[in-house]
Amino acid sequence: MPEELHEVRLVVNGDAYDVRLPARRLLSDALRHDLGLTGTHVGCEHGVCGACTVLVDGRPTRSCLMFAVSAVDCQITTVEGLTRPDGSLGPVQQAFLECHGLQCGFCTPGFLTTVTAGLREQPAPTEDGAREMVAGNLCRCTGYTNIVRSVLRAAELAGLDSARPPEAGG
Amino acid sequence: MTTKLFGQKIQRVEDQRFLRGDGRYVDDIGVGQDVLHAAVLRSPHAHARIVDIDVSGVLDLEGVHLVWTHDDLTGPMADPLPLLIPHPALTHGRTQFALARDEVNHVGEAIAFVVADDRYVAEDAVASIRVEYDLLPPVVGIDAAREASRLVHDDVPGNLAARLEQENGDARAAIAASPHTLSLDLTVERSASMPLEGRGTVARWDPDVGRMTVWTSTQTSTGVRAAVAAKLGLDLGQVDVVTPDVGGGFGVKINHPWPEELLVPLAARTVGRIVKFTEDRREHFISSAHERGQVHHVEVGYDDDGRVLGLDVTFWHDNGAYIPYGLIVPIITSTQLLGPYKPGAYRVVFESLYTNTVMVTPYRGAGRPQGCYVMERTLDAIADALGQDRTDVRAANFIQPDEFPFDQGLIFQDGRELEYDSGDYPASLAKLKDLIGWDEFPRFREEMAAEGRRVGIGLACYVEGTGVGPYEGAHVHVETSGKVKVATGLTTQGQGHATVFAQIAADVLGCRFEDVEVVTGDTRRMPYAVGTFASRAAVMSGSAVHLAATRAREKALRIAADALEASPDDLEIVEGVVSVRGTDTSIDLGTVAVLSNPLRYAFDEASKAATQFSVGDPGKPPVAEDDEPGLEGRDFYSPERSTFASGMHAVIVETDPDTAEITILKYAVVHDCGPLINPMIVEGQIQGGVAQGVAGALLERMAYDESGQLLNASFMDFLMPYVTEVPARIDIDHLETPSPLNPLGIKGAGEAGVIPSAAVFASAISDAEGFPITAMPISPSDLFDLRERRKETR
Amino acid sequence: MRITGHHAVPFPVEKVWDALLDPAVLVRTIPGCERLESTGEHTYAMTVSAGVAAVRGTYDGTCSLSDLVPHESLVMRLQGAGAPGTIDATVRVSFSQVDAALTTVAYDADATVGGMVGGVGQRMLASVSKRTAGEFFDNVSGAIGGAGTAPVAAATEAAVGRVFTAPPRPPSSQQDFLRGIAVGAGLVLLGVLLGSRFGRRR
Amino acid sequence: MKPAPFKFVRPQGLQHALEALAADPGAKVLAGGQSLVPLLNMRLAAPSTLVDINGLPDLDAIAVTDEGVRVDALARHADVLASPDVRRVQPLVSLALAHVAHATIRNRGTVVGSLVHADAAAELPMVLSLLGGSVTVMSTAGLRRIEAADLFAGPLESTVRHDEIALQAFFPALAAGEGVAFTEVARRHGDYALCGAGAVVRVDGDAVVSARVGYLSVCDVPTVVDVTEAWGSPDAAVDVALAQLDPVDDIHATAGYRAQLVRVLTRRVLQEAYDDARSRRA
Repeated sequence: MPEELHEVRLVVNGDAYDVRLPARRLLSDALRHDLGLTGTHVGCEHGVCGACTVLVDGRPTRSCLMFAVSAVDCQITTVEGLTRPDGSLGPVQQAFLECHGLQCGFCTPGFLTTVTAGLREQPAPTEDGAREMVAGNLCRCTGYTNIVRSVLRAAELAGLDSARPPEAGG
Repeated sequence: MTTKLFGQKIQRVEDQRFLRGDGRYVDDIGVGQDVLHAAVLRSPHAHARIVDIDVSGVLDLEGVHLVWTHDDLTGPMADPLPLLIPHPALTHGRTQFALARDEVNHVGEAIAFVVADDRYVAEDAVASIRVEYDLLPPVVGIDAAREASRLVHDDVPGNLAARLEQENGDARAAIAASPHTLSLDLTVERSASMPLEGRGTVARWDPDVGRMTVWTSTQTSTGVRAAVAAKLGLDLGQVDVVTPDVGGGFGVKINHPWPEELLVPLAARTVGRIVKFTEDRREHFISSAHERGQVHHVEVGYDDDGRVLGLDVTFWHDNGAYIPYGLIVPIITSTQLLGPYKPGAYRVVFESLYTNTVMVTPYRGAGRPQGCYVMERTLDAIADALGQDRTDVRAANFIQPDEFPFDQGLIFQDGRELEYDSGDYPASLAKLKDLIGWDEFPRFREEMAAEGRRVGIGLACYVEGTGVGPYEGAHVHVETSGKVKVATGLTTQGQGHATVFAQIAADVLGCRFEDVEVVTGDTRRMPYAVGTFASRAAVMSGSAVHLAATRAREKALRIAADALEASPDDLEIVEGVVSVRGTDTSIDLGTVAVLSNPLRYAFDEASKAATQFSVGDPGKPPVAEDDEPGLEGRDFYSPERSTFASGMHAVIVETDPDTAEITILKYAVVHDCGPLINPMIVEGQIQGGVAQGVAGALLERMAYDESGQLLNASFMDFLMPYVTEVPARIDIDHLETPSPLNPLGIKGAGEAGVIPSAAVFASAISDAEGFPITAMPISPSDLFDLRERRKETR
Repeated sequence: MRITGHHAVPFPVEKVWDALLDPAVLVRTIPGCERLESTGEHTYAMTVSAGVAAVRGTYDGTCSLSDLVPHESLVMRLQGAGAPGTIDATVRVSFSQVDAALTTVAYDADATVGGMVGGVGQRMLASVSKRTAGEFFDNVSGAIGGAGTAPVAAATEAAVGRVFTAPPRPPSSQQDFLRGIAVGAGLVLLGVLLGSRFGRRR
Repeated sequence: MKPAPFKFVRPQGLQHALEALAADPGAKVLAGGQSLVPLLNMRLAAPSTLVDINGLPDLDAIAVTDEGVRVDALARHADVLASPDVRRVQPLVSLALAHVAHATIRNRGTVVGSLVHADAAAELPMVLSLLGGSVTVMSTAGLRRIEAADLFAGPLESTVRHDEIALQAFFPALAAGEGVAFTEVARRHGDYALCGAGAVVRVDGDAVVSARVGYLSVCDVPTVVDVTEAWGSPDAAVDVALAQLDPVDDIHATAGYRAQLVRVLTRRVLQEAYDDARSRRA
């Protein structure tokens, strides 16, 4: 018997996608394979590594621990949605570039989304605050030193942003 | 040479796509296309005979396209996988089948292969397969393997894959004649590379041109290509292997071919669709590879100054159920154990043993962490016995700066003599003592003790053979647009090759850094290559890029000199423009590229611009006998032997008297990998390596039970560190002792950070606790139990 | 893993022995056992549904009793496989009569829990096994004592092919939440042997 | 690691959800899913129906009164943790929540879901037990309240029936004279603890009227030990506790080490809770 498909509207980075999916399709798989947004990565599928972290209604959420059918009515932001409208890097992305906050890049999207939301809550974190912000994401390459630096730098850049006219903000 | 970019902290060019979510990792290949997905049935048992596999009904499931067991494989696909690196000592090499034939030898071994519409359905199909097993007693752990009352492979007596002995001088006689002797038993448990991205392979067969394209998350695309061709009965020329972005390797992805790297292309050809396999995390734990598990016994003789007169090491290496990657890891332990020291005589024997566990391939450090740990624990024990400062005992045993090249009298992993090219170990030690505050530590310890706190300091030194051969090549192509395309065959897993190789190429060619694009690991662009391992990429491909770019530069200068009617010696290339030094007579590199090809359709501005120049000798053919069209350079770098980087780490730890928790207070690194191409990237490698080392020393282990079940096959229980578990700060200082072996003087840096970790933490925790630590990794629970046992035995 | 332990059953050894050899009793006492089919002398195929809360599975397996020394000892061999994992165990069971109304059953099992649950369910395994064992022995006591079931006079004849099914149970919280977690069935299959701790890593 | 297929119900209202649960004994409620979905992905669990209550209205309240903290089914850990009212009325809830996994998990995971998941290594079941709170559940047959003492039956085993939805949890307020403390030791920040302890100490003047300690990760179920009688001698308090606890070996810690953590953490939380009680009095 073919598996029942559900009509699902996913709103990702402001765009609406209408797809037909089985109930068991994880949000992470739906984003990657059904919507083609492959920036979100899957590292463990049991909620520990954080590579698949996306923003659901602005809050960092493990997309491997959520079904796509449960994500209707939500505003989802993935790493693809973090660049500025003009296509340039957003403040968090720019900070990771400047501080060498990534190596293989696989865990990076989860850090970028997490930090983006984190800086909204805590715009000027201390170094400890920066560590706490990324404490739920695994990185195997960097040893985290430069990720913490990136968070602090991102706070600076975002601060500069907020001093600009609103449309310049990422 | 120009050193404008070399040595600069250049931001990475690859980051633009990674940061935007535009990276292309293997699981991203084919998205949006008509892709089928594979899943694998894996053994739940560590050791069993397969009595029957019932796949009836699997193909009836909606969305299932294919199910294979070993019975379905024919020809070379039905044979065992290759033994990649044979060695005369490897008398009993055994490798697995792509799908298990009669017997499974570890939990996770592949038994059946399913292809379906998506991974969900493929897993449903796998779950519907019934296998009847006849259980066999498993061999788990080095003790059981040595005891050999049970055998992993019936035809391998004693579970012994290999025994290898090397000796320089008469170590046993030297020990017998020594004024002092000690013996130690030292163990290291298993861990694993554990990249955030697991293995994965995608294949597409194009029947129109009879060509297979394979994308795979590997550290060696050329190796996979040769394997796919051989196993599928294709000509090498019919197979392209493309390494997309790779989400970390750390050694595990150097092994090849994995069963899926063959089954996926075969399935793609069979069903005529793109087929993808993406390993999940549990699979990565039980069906990829581990490393580190070794037990060592040391006999050492030394004099009153702590100088080692004779060192005799025997160790047992747990190679798991199969040994496709040969003896690389134990050979490295046995040779690199010596570190920066020169014992009077040295003998080493190892046995490589089969167990019913996941096989072993190199994991960052590749046997060096164990060797460093053995040597450094031994020197700590000598210092302790003599009541001397641990740094003094090191200093007494160092090879001195004027002794290079220094021949250790052994054969290294590459089959060449273990001859160190350069280094300055006393200078490194002086820097390290400064950086960590070695001489101030006793006072700090007293202050802490006054607060009821317990601290310890430790250090460890290592030498790392990097840049092993046999070769790497590079191809540099200046396009008529002036853009420079660099291709090298080894692969990239986050090391920033696209940046550092561009730095090298831009420096040599005098072009703009932004105009250089680097491609790695694509057999269509560079079919001859070895792979990324053994901290060899910068040395091997870096040197090859330097050589190839130099060829392109020479040709550019020759053509430009002709065009500008000047002598090549008077020319310089700056920002992609060749000019006669001190004049405004110039020509763009892109224009030179146009001139290099006698066929010059004016498709672009550079071609039009080129019409003003005239090059070539009208008396000769348009392409001279010793020339080629195009502005390209291709060259290979093949060194006589490895180059030896070195370094020293020190750590100050605090151990909680109540909970036995271990806290890192300070971590210091002195590192010497010769001149740094990009210090930002080198420091990133060190920071990442240290974190992985801390993990290996304090957190990560493979917890097998006696029945061969891996009890912690998830990120919940295999404790990869978060930011909260690694040092907040690592103090790093560099020495830059150049290598005489390559044109850039560089040495490898990729593995360095991880090598001394077990040693340095064992040293510091021993120092804090006042008793020797001889088994690593160590958890708070382990430390507490050690304390209790010492109370009992007192 | 090695699992050892013992449990007191408040009945004379003959009754306990007979009960443990009686498939009609076993099917009722092994927690979650839905079906027990006799496939030969003292060999059975069984279906067990087990789990804790959401962690549930149905397991198919076999159970055989051998080396029977009446009222003294026997060896039980168990195998089972289900979606969450596999179980294989050899259990040495010995009986000793403490007094006319009390028998101690001791067990020494060598068990392997494989598959997914073996690798990720460690945190839950130990405690669940204890519960399941306790439940089994309570069930045995209950069965022998005839609480809610027909009294057990002598071992029910177990002709090959004869199928024993458990009496229907009301869909109560008990059925939902009891018994071995994931391994569940496996551990349940182990029945008698559970109740002690899993050994620590080698 | 992909889940097995299941029927998905996104109920129109609470009644619809309860009916869907009642209709299928293999049905399971999906709230935050932070414990359930990993089990589904690994196919350790394969419910035939998932009833996703996330879309139900008016189930996410956090109501704080002088009596205590009432947390509804869809209130996320993060929201409860962020509530200053919760911290004021029952600080132990906030103290413990800070140790629940990582922030991202707390964004989606629910307090009520964590309670009925009944993991003995989790923080909240112990806190509910220590405070003597309760959970209110509903089925098509109506509402019932389950006291904490009756809620935890075994590892991952609560007494909530399959056809019931846990609608809210209630944590009693800190009483006059009481102080609280919470601490745990985990291998990694955010992991399940090797051992955790919480304490509620009530003082009258400088005298201790009652002292209770709750433990997680030491037994099958969260365990609360009254150490009032042993107050004044930390060793005696530890002995009382260990007599009621049953630490076990696992791959991360030996039983002996867990017992040591019980000793250390018992002393710590009792002292801290005592200090807290006195500081509140002041």
